[in-house]
Amino acid sequence: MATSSQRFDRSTNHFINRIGLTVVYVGELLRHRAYTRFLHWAYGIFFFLALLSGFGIYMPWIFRWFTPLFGGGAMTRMLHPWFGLGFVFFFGLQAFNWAAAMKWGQGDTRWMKRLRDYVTNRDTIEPPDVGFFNGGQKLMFWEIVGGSIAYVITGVIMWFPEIFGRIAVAISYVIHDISALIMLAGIFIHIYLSTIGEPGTMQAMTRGTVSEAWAWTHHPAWYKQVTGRDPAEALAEARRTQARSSGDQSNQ
Amino acid sequence: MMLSSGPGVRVRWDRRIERARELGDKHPAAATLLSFYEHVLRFQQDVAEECNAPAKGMGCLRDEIDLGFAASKIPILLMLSSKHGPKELARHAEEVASRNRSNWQEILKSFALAHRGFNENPFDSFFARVCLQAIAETLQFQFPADANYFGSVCPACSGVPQLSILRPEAEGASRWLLCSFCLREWRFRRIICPWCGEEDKEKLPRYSAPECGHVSVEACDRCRTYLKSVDMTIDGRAEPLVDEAAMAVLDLWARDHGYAKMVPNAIGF
Amino acid sequence: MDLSRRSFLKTGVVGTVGISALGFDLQPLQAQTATLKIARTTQTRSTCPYCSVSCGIIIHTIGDGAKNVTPAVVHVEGDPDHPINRGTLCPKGSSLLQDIVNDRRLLKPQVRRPGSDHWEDIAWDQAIEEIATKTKLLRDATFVEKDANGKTVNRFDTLAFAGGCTDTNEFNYLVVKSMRAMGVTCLENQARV
Amino acid sequence: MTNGWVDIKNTDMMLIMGGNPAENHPCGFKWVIEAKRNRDAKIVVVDPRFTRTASVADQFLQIRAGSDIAFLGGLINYALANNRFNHEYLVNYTNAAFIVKEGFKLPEDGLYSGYDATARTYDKSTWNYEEVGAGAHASDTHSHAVQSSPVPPPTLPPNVAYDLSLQHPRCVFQLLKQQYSRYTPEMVERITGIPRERAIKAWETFTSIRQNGDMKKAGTIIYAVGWTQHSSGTQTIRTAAMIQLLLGNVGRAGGGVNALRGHSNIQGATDMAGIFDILPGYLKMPVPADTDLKTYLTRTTPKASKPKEWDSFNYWSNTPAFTVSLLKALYGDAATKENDFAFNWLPKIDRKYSWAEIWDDMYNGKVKAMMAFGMNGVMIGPNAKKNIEALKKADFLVVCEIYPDETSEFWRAPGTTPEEMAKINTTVYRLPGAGFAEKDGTFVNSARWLQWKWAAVPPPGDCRLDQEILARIFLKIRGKYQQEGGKLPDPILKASWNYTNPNNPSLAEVAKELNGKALADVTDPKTNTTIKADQQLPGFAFLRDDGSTMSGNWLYCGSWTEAGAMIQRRDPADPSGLGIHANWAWSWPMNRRVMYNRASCDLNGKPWDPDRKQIWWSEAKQKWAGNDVPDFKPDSDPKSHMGPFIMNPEGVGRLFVPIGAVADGPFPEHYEPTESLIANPLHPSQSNNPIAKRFKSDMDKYGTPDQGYNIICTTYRLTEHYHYWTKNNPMNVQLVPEPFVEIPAELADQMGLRGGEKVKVTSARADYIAKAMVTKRIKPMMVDGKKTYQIGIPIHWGYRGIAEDAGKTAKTPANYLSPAAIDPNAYTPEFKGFLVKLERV
Amino acid sequence: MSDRKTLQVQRISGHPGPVAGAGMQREEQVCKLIDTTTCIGCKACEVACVEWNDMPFQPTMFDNTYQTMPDTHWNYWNLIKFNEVTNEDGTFQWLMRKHQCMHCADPGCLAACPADGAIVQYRNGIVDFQEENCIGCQFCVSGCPFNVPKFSPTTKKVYKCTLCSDRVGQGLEPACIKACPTGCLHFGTKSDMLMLAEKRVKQLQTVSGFKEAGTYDPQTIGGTSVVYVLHDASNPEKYGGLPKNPRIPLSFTIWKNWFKPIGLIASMMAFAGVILHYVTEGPRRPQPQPPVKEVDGGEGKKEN
Repeated sequence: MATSSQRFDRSTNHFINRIGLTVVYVGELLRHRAYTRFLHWAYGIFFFLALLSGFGIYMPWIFRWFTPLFGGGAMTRMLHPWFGLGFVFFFGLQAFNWAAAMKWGQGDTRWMKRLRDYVTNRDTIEPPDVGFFNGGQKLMFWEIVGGSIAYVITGVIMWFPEIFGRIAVAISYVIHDISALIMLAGIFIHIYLSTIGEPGTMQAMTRGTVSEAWAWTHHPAWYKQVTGRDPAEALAEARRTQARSSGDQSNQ
Repeated sequence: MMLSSGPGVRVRWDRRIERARELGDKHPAAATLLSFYEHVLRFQQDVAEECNAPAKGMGCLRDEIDLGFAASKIPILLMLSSKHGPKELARHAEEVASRNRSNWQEILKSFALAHRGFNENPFDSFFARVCLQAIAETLQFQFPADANYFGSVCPACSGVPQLSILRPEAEGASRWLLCSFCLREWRFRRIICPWCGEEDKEKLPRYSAPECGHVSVEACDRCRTYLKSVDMTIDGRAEPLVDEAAMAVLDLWARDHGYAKMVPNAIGF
Repeated sequence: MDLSRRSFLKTGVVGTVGISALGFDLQPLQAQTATLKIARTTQTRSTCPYCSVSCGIIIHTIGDGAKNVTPAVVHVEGDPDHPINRGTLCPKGSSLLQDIVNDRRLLKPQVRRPGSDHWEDIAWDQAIEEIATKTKLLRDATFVEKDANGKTVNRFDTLAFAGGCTDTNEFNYLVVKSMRAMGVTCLENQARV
Repeated sequence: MTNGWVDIKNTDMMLIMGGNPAENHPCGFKWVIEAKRNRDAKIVVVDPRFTRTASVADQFLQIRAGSDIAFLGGLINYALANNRFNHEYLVNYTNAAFIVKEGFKLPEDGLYSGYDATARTYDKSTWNYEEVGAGAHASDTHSHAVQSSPVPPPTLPPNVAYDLSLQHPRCVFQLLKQQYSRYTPEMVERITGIPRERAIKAWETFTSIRQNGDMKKAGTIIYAVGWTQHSSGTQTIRTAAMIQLLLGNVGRAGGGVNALRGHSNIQGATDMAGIFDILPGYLKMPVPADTDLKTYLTRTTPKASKPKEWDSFNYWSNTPAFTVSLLKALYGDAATKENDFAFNWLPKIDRKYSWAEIWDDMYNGKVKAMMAFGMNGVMIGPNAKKNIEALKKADFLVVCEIYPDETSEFWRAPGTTPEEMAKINTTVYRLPGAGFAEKDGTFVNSARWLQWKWAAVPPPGDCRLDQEILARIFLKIRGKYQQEGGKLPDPILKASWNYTNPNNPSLAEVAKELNGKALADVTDPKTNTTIKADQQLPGFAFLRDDGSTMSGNWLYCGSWTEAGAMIQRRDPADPSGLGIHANWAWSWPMNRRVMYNRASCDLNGKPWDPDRKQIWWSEAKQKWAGNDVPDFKPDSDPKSHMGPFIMNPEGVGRLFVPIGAVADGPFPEHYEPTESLIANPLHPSQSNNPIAKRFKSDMDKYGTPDQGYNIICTTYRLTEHYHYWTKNNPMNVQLVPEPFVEIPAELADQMGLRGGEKVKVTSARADYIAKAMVTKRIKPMMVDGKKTYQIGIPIHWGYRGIAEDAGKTAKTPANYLSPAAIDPNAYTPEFKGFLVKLERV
Repeated sequence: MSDRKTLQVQRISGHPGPVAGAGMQREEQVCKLIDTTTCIGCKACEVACVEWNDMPFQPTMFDNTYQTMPDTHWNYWNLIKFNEVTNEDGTFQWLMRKHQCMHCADPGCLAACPADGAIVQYRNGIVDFQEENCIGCQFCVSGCPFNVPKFSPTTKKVYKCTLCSDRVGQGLEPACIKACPTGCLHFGTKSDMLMLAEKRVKQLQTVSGFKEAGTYDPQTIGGTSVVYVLHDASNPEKYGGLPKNPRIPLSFTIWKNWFKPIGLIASMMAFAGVILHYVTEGPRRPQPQPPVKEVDGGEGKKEN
């Protein structure tokens, strides 16, 4: 039976999808609905604020210019927990949203094994079993889920040290920082891959649609599932059309 | 806190010089006074360093002073006064310089033995006081401190007190007097006039002003005399001698209100 | 004071107007004296009223007695000259300022009439008048001039007087004089307990 | 104090018992720490609780409240058994060698000779010295039959039999040995609950300064009301005096018996006789039998009573001079030789009018009105509920206070219903008095220093100075007697009140009057100095009994002389280094700082301890000289063997107190407190003090163990609070905010009590509710085989104050609990050591 | 104690730049000596501290002890701790210890504090909180081995005893020192105070029989500017939680000085890696990519 937040999730889901605009042009596929995108950008912003204010406190003698953004050290320390809570709240909703899609399968372990190839662009197209999300994205999702749980626990401890005592605070101090660092690393990769690393991905989260070529290149199983056509065949057919059109250009 | 052996001679005077400069910046109105006083202090420092001859233990400190040595220092002081001092003082410095050496010794002798540390001519007494103070202070360290002496004249040279100091002690402040002749500090009592012994609190007001913070006027309405008091419980780094001189404004205020000081300090206030 | 007064020649003259004794220009200082906000404080030696160590204290009051400004207590410090406490004070002594300046102090005479459940204000003279009348009535009614054996005893033993432990000696003497004059025998004091 | 505060720094050994100076006299305790730090002095503390004094002590013994005499008796026994005394001091400076009359019986069975069970009094004629040649005829014949005509009270024989070898079976020394032979360590353990080896260790430590009579060191005893507030409190203090005499500590720098008075002017209040049984200067109050001045003087002026060869100054022989001078001060010109110096205007007392008796009389309707100037009767108690009921029966009550107090608001004490309030017909006048900083005058501290203090600010609001209030009331009464006459108006009309401002007498003038002045030229034969009329007298040697001098208090003669106000002197110098400070203010008598300092020298006038020379006999000047004023006849050569105790008729210290100077016996005997757990192990038949007075009113009930009151309770003060004043000061309320009850941890465990829980303490009279402070500082004790617990209650909270008004306390004053049983000599109620029940609220 | 120079900073919390006095040998470290063996717990020093620092009256609760309050508070910096202790040999002691900031040579609070300039250590040993720089993160509360600093809910800042840095700067001694009636508090240079402590300890050992008496100046935090004379220095815990070997929690020292920077660099590696990947491998465009146009001079992108 869905938990209360899931019920809340479903109702807002419909509400936002109704008012959100998702236009799918021909040759595009619907990737993320308005509600997902809304959540993504919500926790994105909160994450970014929490990150900046957190690192302002983390090593202020390096990030001294971060704290003025929030109105000085004390304001930063005061706001940081709320940004963190905002991030965890919206990400929590997204977690329900994507819980199913993010289930870890063998494909993902296999994907992880051939991570080296993925990085070095050796294959032009993802292996056929890459579904809606590939292994890296799932790994990152669960890493963030784990991280936010760590954030909530250690964060609250550090927020009310007089309740939890000195040892708990000392430990949570360390855990909080480690998970932040991991997430920092993760976010770099995430931003890279979703922008310049894999062109055409950005629009998935902005307009909610992706080009079919992108789909069969990066998520063949998902492409097959949505369009019913075989991605490899679609790729070959696209190459053919491309060769024809380039041929016309070269000989003009 | 008795400076029994006292920190080294040089350090003691250095502190006063530093303090004079510091107060000079803080109190522009007294800047000219203090810059001159700085020169005087430097002169006294040199004299003091040179003359730490052991006292021959002949009883009264004033007989111990080597007037010859003192007289030999007068020219330096005269040159210093004419160069840095105010016009009046400069004029007198030249006039004194023209007199012969025995006359200087004469002035010093009359000043030293006068017991009240002052004679009619403010300039002669200035030269004598400044010169003898440095010598007398090094001598007075050799006189033992008597914890039970609460008299109103200096236990070492029976000189007249120049100023009073409130030193922190437990939840209050104990009162010390500083001798105008040999700069010795000795423990005294509170709420009593050092001159006429008046003890009625209504006749012993204490006038202080926020601008002068830790220096205030301890007056006596019976003999109309006053002393300036340096309160070390407010500023622990004060140098009594210099802080008292710096707050010359209080002397003027006191004079306007009919109080008189028993002996002027080194710079004539 | 072994300082012979006659030997003193008071200087009085710090310098003529404008320049000081040594010729310093007084103009800047003169200006400053005009702006000085001088406050006159009086230091009063007193004894802490609490225990019998009799710690010496010095009470600083600000206010020029002449201009009938009621002096205000600004500071209470230990008296370092006092041989017993040498300037130290205990937690009660060092918070004496709160005992002198305390908003719970009774400030006007009050009376509680028989059967009433509240205090009423009363003028001093009225209070003194009533007390004196009641005392005289009581004394005349119950005065014992001679006892059972015919000896003169002059006792007025129906009025009790309870003296406090921080009343001064002189007040206690006035109590003894006035009460014994009236023949009071029930004279007691905190010294008893 | 026989010595003084600063003198404590000279001591080598301290017994602090019946007092808690670290908490109640912190700045005075500095000198105890000074002695500990600079002279390696040892501190032995004996107290029912482990107090802050005990925390810095070398030895602490927890004692059952009310059994002090047993412990001290054991100490005397130990000292005598181990030869811990100096023979020369003992024989020459105490009455150890005097022989006691035939017929005197030691209290083996709890009673001295001459006890009359029905009247509960003693016939003290047997408590006397034996007169030389007494065998031939009994000097004063008297019959044991009930005296119909008043028999003259027994007097001391002028010529006392003595035995310097101290072997005579009836000499005081042997009687002392016999009396305290019963206080064996085992008996002391049974009574006090102190394990015997710890008691012996403490005795050994304290008497170690007098190892085989060596007189170099000095030890002092420091005590406070912990000893006084018992039903045999005076005897406890007598035991301490006897110990110090036995050990030769009296008169020595760092010795003596130092009583820590509780308040700033308690010593002054007793000197000025604000109490019923004396006149200023400790002169006796006249009794109906004193038909005229002469009979009064013969009764109250002692005659010397000493061995023939010795000499005794017997300074009380000047009582006539003191008395007449006092009468001249009280009544001025109206006191003439013809009317016996107005002697008969003084009231004569035929019974006790002490504090507890006054409240008893008011409760029984005899006392109709009360004026309370600075004394909070309802809070002080004892049995404070009875005081409230008593006040309800009074006609009028005048209270002069600076804070709203419990006495002035007895009519709305907690638990008074509106109907009851309507039925209370007492008129209560609450007059706003002046605080300490608003009035000048003299305070006398424990060390007998009279110190003038100056007023700093005028009284606030509509407050008036206390003396002005009193003066206006008295003068208004005088005015009424002038107009309407009345019963014996003369004393009121003629009392000398000629101050410049009668309505507000200047305390300086009163202080001068206390010092006294010559009314006619007076010459002192020895020094043939003459004091002109109207001049202040320099000392009480000038007082005369012919009415040519007057002095409000002979003890203070010399405090405000022609040379000015000695009490205003503030010169801190102390050349001797012994803490004498002779020029700081003035200490009575005659600015003497350590009393009996003649005893600090041996027989030929040489100080026992050359390092601490107080006074010495200077052969050259044929006079006693020294750093302190000699407490002696200045020109009496040591060879004349004049005793150092000039106030005693014997001239020497009293180990044995003859003819009832102390009502309950020449030697202190341990008696159980009024409410006690056990029967007195020494003499079960006579368990309590036979002549300690109890009260019979229906509100005076006394608890017994079988009624369930099986816990001993004591009351005490804290450092952070001063009686009932500082509950109005925010700072002190912050330091200790609420009342509490100190409960031993074992007792709390038994009751399943945790710290902070509310508990109810019930005595036979009332109950007290406060939070429990469970502490390990009070341990259970085995008293005579019974496991006993003691609890302690601080007294500082009533029903008006910052915490009280905020509703944070149960508004039950501590002295609701205390019993109204009083000491036969000092009439002090038994605040420390009564029985209570303890239960959880 | 005429300390000519005003307070000179030696170490600042969370401060990037160089600190003027860093590493300088402290020529005269001030020190407060507390002789717990002659302290009678009279709280005069508590009153003096409250009065000098104008702390507001605050309602306190009875708490089964003579102690004014359970622990120091944000506006109550100096507190006498009362401890009823039964020793192994059965002797009973009522130990009173004046509890306040120990002004450690190597302060845990300063090590833990992330804010720049919130905690300053002067060359004379005083560790002072600068209220305006404090961000209220309470890391110092858990960093302090003596649990002294306290957080104020109203001003959201942390406060503690400043050893009267304002008075010492003016050449006076701290307010609590002057208030002690039995003279068991002393103030001066550390060498003098240690000498005085040694003298008292010798007297305790010989005369008063406290064999274990000693001075408490824990070297595990480099010694402190507040030194105790204890009856029993072998186990100071019985004085109300005075740690025997106070140490800054490991997580602060090692973590803050070593792992934090390394951690940051590690995460920056990801950023570098990403850029490296973009430069070397280039983006992963959806297939088929448009053919690459030949441009003379520029080496062509590797075609895949």
